[in-house]
Amino acid sequence: MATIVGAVTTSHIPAIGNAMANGLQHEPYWAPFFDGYERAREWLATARPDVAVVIYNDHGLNFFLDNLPTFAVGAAPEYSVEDEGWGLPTFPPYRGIPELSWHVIETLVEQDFDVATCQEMRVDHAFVNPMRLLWPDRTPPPVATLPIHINTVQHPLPKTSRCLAFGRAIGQALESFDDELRVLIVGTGGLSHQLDGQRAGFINKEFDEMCMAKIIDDPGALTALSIHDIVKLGGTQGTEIIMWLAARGALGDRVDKIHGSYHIPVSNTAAGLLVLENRAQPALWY
Amino acid sequence: MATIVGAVTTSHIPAIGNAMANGLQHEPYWAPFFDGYERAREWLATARPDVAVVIYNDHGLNFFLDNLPTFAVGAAPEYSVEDEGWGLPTFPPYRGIPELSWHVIETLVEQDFDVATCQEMRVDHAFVNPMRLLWPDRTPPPVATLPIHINTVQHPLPKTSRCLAFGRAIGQALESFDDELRVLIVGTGGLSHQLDGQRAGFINKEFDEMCMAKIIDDPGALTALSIHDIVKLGGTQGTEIIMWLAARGALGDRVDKIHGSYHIPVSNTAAGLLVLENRAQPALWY
Amino acid sequence: MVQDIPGTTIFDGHEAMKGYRLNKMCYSFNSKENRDAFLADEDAYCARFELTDVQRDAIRRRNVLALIEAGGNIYYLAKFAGIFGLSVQDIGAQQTGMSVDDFKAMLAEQGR
Amino acid sequence: MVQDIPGTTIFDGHEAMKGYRLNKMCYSFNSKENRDAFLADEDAYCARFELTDVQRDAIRRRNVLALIEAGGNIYYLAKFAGIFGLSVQDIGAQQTGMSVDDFKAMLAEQGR
Ligand SMILES: [Fe+3]
Ligand SMILES: [Fe+3]
Repeated sequence: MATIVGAVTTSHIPAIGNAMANGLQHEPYWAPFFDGYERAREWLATARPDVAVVIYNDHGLNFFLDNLPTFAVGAAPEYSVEDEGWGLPTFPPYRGIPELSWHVIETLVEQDFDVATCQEMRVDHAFVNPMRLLWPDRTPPPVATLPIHINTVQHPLPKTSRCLAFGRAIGQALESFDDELRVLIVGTGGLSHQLDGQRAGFINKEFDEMCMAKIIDDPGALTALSIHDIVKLGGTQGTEIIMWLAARGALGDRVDKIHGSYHIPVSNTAAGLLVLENRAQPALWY
Repeated sequence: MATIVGAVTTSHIPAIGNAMANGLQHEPYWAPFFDGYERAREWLATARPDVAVVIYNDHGLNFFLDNLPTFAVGAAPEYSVEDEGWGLPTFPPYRGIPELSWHVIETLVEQDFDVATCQEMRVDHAFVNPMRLLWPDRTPPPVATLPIHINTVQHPLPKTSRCLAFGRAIGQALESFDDELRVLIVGTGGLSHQLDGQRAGFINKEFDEMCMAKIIDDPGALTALSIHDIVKLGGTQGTEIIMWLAARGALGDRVDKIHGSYHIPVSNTAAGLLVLENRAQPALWY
Repeated sequence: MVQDIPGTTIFDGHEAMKGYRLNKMCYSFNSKENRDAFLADEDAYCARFELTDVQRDAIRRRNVLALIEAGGNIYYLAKFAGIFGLSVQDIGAQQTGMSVDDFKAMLAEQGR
Repeated sequence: MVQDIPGTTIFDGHEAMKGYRLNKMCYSFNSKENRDAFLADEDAYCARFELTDVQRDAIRRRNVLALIEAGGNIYYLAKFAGIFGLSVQDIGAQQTGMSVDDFKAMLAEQGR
């Protein structure tokens, strides 16, 4: 039986990659952001995951509008990286775990999730940067990876309730895998930001703080938000919060918050981080 | 409001295209097959559809295993045709109706169907042959088209119950479209056949006759079949019956059977045809 | 998926992993240019797709059962067969060990 | 989707239809080879993707608001901006009519 040890939900801003490449982690602009990840790495050292299931949104590297999936599950032996058009530093491919991928895909389709399956897949900064933040000296990281994509490029996006349900189904699928594996969930994106339009630069601290609090203890509350609500309150790219919601869904009902941090701005974005440990079993009082 | 006039469910065997190209429709081998479509065309003349929504399975022309959707909805201004590797005759592109496509996509995602969207799409014999059977002298046909793909290339396939629900949601989506349009549903594939393995050539007349009867009056009964059951009873490619199920789902609860025919063999396949007229409203006794 | 149907391989994740490169090559045969390139230099074409030795041998022998055993999916393999003008009856006869005429007669018999 | 949020275009089917060819061109800029081809002959490159005159003009002016108005999606447009080394702050400044420094200060201000 696989065990879900917990989740890290984090922003994935492209500029992080350049800051790391240029060694800027301790500069005044960057330190408040990078410092938050030390606690995450300490926790990882005790959580000892074998696999990272990374729920992220492709930004037009792997998928184009000729065949854009709502949900896609990687099932490749490895996942490659490209420069995405901005000359981002590239890395060796990330190792996959296709046997687990297929178990997840079979379980999801059985539960009426209509996923696309990807036996070849390029992963972008939304996958790479969280891996590098969690294992900065290890590229590739010391875990097998399983990328799961949720569309945020083109509306309609899946509803918040659907994303939470999708995460729950992912969690059940992982826990029903036969091998002894310790699985980390990574949800990447957000928090509030908007890159496009006259409203570019929009950030909403109050909304983000509400979202972070609800993700921990009451993720179902966020399903009251429509995607349109999130665009209005969190910005066009703030919709990436649905990755956090899906990641949270993969955990049990109760989690322990190990760490949380929030910083404005990194690039155009309000950067958030949560480290959540899965309670092994329901608490007695629950 | 769009009106769903009815459905044609039909086999889509590649050899049909060559038989038509070579003018073999009245040869003894082919006549029992082609004759069945005359009644379908008579009915079409009275049903007068403006749009054909074609539910079919791509056979590895448009989609590959690097990004294989479970459900995909075309949203292109036109759909092109290729020779698929066998030198099949090709045709000018088919005209799309992207405004309707987007309405359908939005409605489906709202109903928790996780479709892929395709703003460029090649359609294969499973789309082309039914169009040519229904409008033999008209290429392109005198209707706009909206292709909807269901995966049968790689397991897991969506469950029978999911396909029926998908069809129902498609029907609701179409009926909620604002424009006055008359819509024909086309479901293509089947019936029993198997191309691969030592069991190649497998056909099951009894199973097909049961399926055809249930499609008309009790499609829900077919959801008792697992995909594995269908492979066993209908052959590996017999799974294409899920297109019929989805097409039937798009109609109302009650339909009138205008025509049905069934013939063994066309190529390796048991060829089936149903013409079903949608009852405008539920019958009084229902 | 449970593989318990005689003479039948269900193409699931297990098969898909095994056959990915073979199927990718066969998918490329949608284009005439690629079919011609295969015919012009079969070895070079197969090398480009990094087939395994078993897959390469099954391609060389044009043996459909061996190709399925090596992870081939019939939808893509049909495009490979198309290069040689083989119909689904030809392929059916090859896989069942019948003559093409016997295979066609067997198909027709099931309609009676 | 309802387009009622000031200064914001939600990229839905309506926008996607309008911008398909523009976005397809920008998607191609994932590859350095294509970025170089664009730089070497911008007219020829745009012609290959059959941009509308409005799209072609917005590309010529490197004007992000005009590109969005012409159906461009910010995720793909960012790859176009990348060709010129423009960061998301540069783009933000351009769209809001601020200097880059003012735009950055506005971002930082929201953290207080
Ligand atoms: Fe992002
Ligand atoms: Fe077929």
